[in-house]
Amino acid sequence: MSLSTAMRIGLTALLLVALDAGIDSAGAQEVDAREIVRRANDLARGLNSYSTASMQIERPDWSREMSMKSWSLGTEYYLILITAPARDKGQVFLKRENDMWSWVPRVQRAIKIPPSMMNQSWMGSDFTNNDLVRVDSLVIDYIQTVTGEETIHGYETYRIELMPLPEAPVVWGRVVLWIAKTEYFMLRAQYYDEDGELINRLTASEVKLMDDREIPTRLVMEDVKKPGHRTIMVTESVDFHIDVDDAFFSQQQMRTVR
Amino acid sequence: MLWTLAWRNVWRNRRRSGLTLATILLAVVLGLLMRSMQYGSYDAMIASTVARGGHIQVHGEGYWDNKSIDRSIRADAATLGQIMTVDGVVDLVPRLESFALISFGDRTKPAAVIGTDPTVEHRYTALADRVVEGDYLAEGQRGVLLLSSLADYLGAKVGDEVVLLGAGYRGQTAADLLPVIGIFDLAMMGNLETGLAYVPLVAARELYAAPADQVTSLSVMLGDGDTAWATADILATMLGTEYEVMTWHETSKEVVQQIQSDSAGGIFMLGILYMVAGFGLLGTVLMSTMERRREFGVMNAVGLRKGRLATVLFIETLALVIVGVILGLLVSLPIIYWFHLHPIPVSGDLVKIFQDFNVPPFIPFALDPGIFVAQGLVVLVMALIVASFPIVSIRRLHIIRAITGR
Amino acid sequence: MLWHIAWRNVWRNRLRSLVIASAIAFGLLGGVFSYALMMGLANQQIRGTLRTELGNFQVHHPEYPADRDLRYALTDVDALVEEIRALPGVVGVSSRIVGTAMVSSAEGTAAVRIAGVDLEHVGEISDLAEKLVEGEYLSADERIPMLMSRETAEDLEVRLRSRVVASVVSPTGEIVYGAFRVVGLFETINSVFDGANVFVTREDLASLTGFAAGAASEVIVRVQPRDTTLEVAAAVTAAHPELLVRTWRDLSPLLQLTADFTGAFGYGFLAIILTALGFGIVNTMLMVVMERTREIGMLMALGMARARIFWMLLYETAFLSMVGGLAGIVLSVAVVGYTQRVGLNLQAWSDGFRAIGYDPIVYPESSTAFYFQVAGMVLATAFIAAIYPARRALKLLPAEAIRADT
Amino acid sequence: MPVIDARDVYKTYEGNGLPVHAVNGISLRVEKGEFTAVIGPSGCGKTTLLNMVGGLDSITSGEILIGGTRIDSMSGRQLTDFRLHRIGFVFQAYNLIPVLTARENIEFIMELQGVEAAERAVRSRELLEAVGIAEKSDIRPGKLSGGQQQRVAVARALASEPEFVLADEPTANLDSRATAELLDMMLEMNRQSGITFVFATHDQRVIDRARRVVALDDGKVVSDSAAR
Repeated sequence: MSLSTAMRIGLTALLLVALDAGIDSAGAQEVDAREIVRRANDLARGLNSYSTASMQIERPDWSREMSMKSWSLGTEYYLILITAPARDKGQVFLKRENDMWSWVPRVQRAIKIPPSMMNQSWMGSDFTNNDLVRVDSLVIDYIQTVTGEETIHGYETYRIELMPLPEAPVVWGRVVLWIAKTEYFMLRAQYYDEDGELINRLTASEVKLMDDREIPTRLVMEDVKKPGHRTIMVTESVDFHIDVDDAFFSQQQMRTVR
Repeated sequence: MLWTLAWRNVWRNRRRSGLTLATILLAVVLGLLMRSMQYGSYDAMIASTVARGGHIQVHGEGYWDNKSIDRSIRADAATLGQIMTVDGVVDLVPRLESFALISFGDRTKPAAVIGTDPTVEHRYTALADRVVEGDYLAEGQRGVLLLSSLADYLGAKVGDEVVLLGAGYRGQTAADLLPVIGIFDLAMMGNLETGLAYVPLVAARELYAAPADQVTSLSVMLGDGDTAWATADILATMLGTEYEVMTWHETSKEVVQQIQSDSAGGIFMLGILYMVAGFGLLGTVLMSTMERRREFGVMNAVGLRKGRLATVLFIETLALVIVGVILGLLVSLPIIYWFHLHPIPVSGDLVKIFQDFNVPPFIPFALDPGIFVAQGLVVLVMALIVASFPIVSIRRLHIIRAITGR
Repeated sequence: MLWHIAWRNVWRNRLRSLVIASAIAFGLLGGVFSYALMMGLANQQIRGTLRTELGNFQVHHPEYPADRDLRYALTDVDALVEEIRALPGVVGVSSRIVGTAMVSSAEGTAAVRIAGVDLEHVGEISDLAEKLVEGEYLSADERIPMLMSRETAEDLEVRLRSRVVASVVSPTGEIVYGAFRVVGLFETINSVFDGANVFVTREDLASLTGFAAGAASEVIVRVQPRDTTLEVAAAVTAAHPELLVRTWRDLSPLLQLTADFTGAFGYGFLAIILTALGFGIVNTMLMVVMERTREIGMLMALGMARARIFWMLLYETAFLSMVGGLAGIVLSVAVVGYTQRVGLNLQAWSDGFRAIGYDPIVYPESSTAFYFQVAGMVLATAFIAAIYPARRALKLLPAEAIRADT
Repeated sequence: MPVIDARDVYKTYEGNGLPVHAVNGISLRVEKGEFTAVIGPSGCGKTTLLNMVGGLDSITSGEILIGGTRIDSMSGRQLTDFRLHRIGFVFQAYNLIPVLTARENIEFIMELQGVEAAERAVRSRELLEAVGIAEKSDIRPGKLSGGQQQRVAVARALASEPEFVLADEPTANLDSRATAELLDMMLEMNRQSGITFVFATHDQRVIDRARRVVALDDGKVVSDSAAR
């Protein structure tokens, strides 16, 4: 089924990483696992950013590259504008709380994505529409436990295991995150189903200075069960100091944003 | 002379022979009509299955299990030409289909959007006849044909422009604004959770951002449906492993099973009918054997071997049955032929049932020679069984008792 | 006396009588069994669908749409349920919240209808608890339990105890997400139903979607006997003209047609068999007449009225048919009774059967009244069939008849 | 060599649990050219004797030789062929095949023997002339009188050119005139062609004209005119 492999958390991670430059590393003394994840997530909340990125979708027999600009306000609001390739240029995605709209210049219409489409792939990538909508799930839907410390690419990380709360609306049986101890960015995330089988793997690398802070700029989301299926997201620039409020994230804005 | 004897005996008791003939004739006619109707309905089911999917479907490898537009194939003129050279292939129906959101006003519903060649599509599915409002699609036209329930949900009328939005080829955005050319009605089984829409093939490629010549399926139409398996093998070998080639038996397993189960039921009923007719025949044969016991005794006494005597009797019964079968065929043929040409239209609620089974609302009669041959053979086998009873009685014939009538 | 002679005559030629009686017996067995099989299939489908899925009738908000929008709800539904429960003939009433949901696991997503059932009363209207192939029914002891079909579970690659996420559009139009735990897997005779339905508790679905307390989408009512459905439904309509009350016939026209046509088809087949049997009887009796030409002539010569000879032959036919008919009915009762008890396994076509909602294990059924009808039909056939031979006997001239040389 | 040579023949039935000795040690020789009547009251065993001699019935003990060939140990099929080629039968009830004409009834036997069609036609005509009903040759038995039918039966019996003709009560169903004519005809054939006739009869008219009379009672020969 083409709806399979919902990588709904992937983009959460993307956003977390993209936004976590706001972290106050001095405050990271506490090693309570829940606190680490919450802190990373809180960093995303209430922060506004503008970034440019490219996304490469890789499949065994083809690959495709896209460029985009995105604006965000916490995890509740964001706007993504596709800038390349030509066919997709100008397409806008707007997320407001639990709803998502798509604006397509070709048809000059904004369409609300219905529930039945939420698990569909986003722009043909290994992310789903849901990944863009339910971004704070990692904090609120799981019990987090630090289960170890590892060094990845020279960064000291906590290995944090997330077990879903009994009634949390998440499909994963277990999530394991590797979060840098001092910088609080995520370097790896692995998603398992209820039988303990690894389904998705997200890896972050190429930590670079963006705006005023260092963040991993290259994210790779792999579909472990389908070799050769992966999506690579490369952050090209970030401005962590833009001035937007929730009014910016409107259907009107979808039509005019460039 | 034995033949003469057999022949004259048949005519000796005309009324009895006539009744025997009538019994066989009735069995053959009823059996043929029943079977013809059954086969007719199977033909209709298969025809509707084949019309929608072709005798054979060619897809990209793995498409059937995972219907993604990314598993579509290139159906350029060379490929099509190559397929057309295969013996028995008479036509190809290219389709490019995937799911997209269809939106009008503030209503949005996912639907299967099928890109097809309007002319070829109509040739097989008579889609144009299903149009209840507006017009049918024209080749190269930018427009969409909506299923009536979908149009109702959206509140879209002919002439309105609806938005189609979805994932296109290789993850590209599939988006288009197309006018509703027509609204069609199609009786379908199952839920109406998803809608259905047709667009011309070119518009579908544009919508899904698929390259020219790209299709998700090629329905191969054959001159003779019976060659589907063989032709599929040829195509599979010819096209190689990047393609999957499936016959309608594989793509519509439930149709095959429905036909099988219904046919089994029909055969069961025919069995009963023939059993009843067989008993009638047996009664006649036994009577005639008993009546002529004395005659048999004499013939045996004057030197006719029992074996040959039994042969005569056997031939007699068989001759009668063959005549009965032939008469039955002669009577049935015009009836079946008439109904084959003029299928009985069903009325009222039955129309719905027929449509639910995706067949036209007619009681069709099949004119398959196989039915006639099979029925004839079945009756003959029954006759052979019945005709062997006199052989037993001849074997047990006691000459003296037979002659003296004791 | 006439009866006596007739009865003796039946046994004059045992073999012949045995043959025709067997024909009648086995023909009836076949016809009755086919009828019972068809009725079994149809009734199982109807009963199963009513018992598992539809109930006898349902009550909805008048604007309750085909796409099951949660906005249109019945308020104060528990009072309505109790009110309907008080009506005579009602054996079960329960309310449900019904919406459309996407159910996802880590490996897949399925579009389904989600029903939140009232645990206290659901057993009255649905026997789904008996259709479980794994696990347990929903219960208050479980947190967020969900039932899905084995088929859906396989699609989603989930097992018992797995967590799935359902997304539903709430009455206010928001998408809400809820986790559920699969506590049981069911399998009914209808694969379409199986693929399209999941069940949770009414409380869980209400709290997930923010449904108002005491509100529900529908009330399902079960009535016994089935043919009082209309009356009871009419009583509800009368008391609540503002509500939409629809019987299973309205809800499933296909089922209605199955109910209406299966019996007719069964009788039709029986009629065909009886026609064939009639021919056999005519044949046999004609033989009897010819065989006894001399004897009948003698009786006439002795002064026996033609009418009495006519009746004597009719009685003889009647006896013959009664012997066969009785044997056939006894056989049918035995065979139908036995298969009704153990069931007939038609698994070979189970996919095809389940696609159209038939149970692959068939329990043929018939009624005492039906057997009486069959007996009547046999007698009628016998009398009609005896008329021609009896009339032939009457045309004999006594003098010629006596001289006749067999 | 005698045409018929029955030696100490017994025939025992199992009737109602008690053995019935239908033929109780009969020895009988019939030479070629005889015209013999076997007589006796009903149940004396004459029909049984004829049936055994004609290969229609089995024997309990003893030997039967026809033209020097033992027939008592033959299989049913061998006996049938033997009857076809060596014995002619005339029955009380004529027993012609109703669907065949007089001529066809005669030719039927020849055809079974494998005689060519041309020869069959010639011989059947001769035979019909011999029995004096050539003009009825294309009429079916049902349309012939009893005497005529029996003539056809005699012709049929002779059609196979048998060693002898066995006739079981051939005149029982005939009136005096027909009986006389039939007997004349058979005597004529006996005289002219030396055809052997053996009758089972209690018809005095036949007995009167027989050359040899064998009387049976209780399954035994009680007198034999040839023995005198």
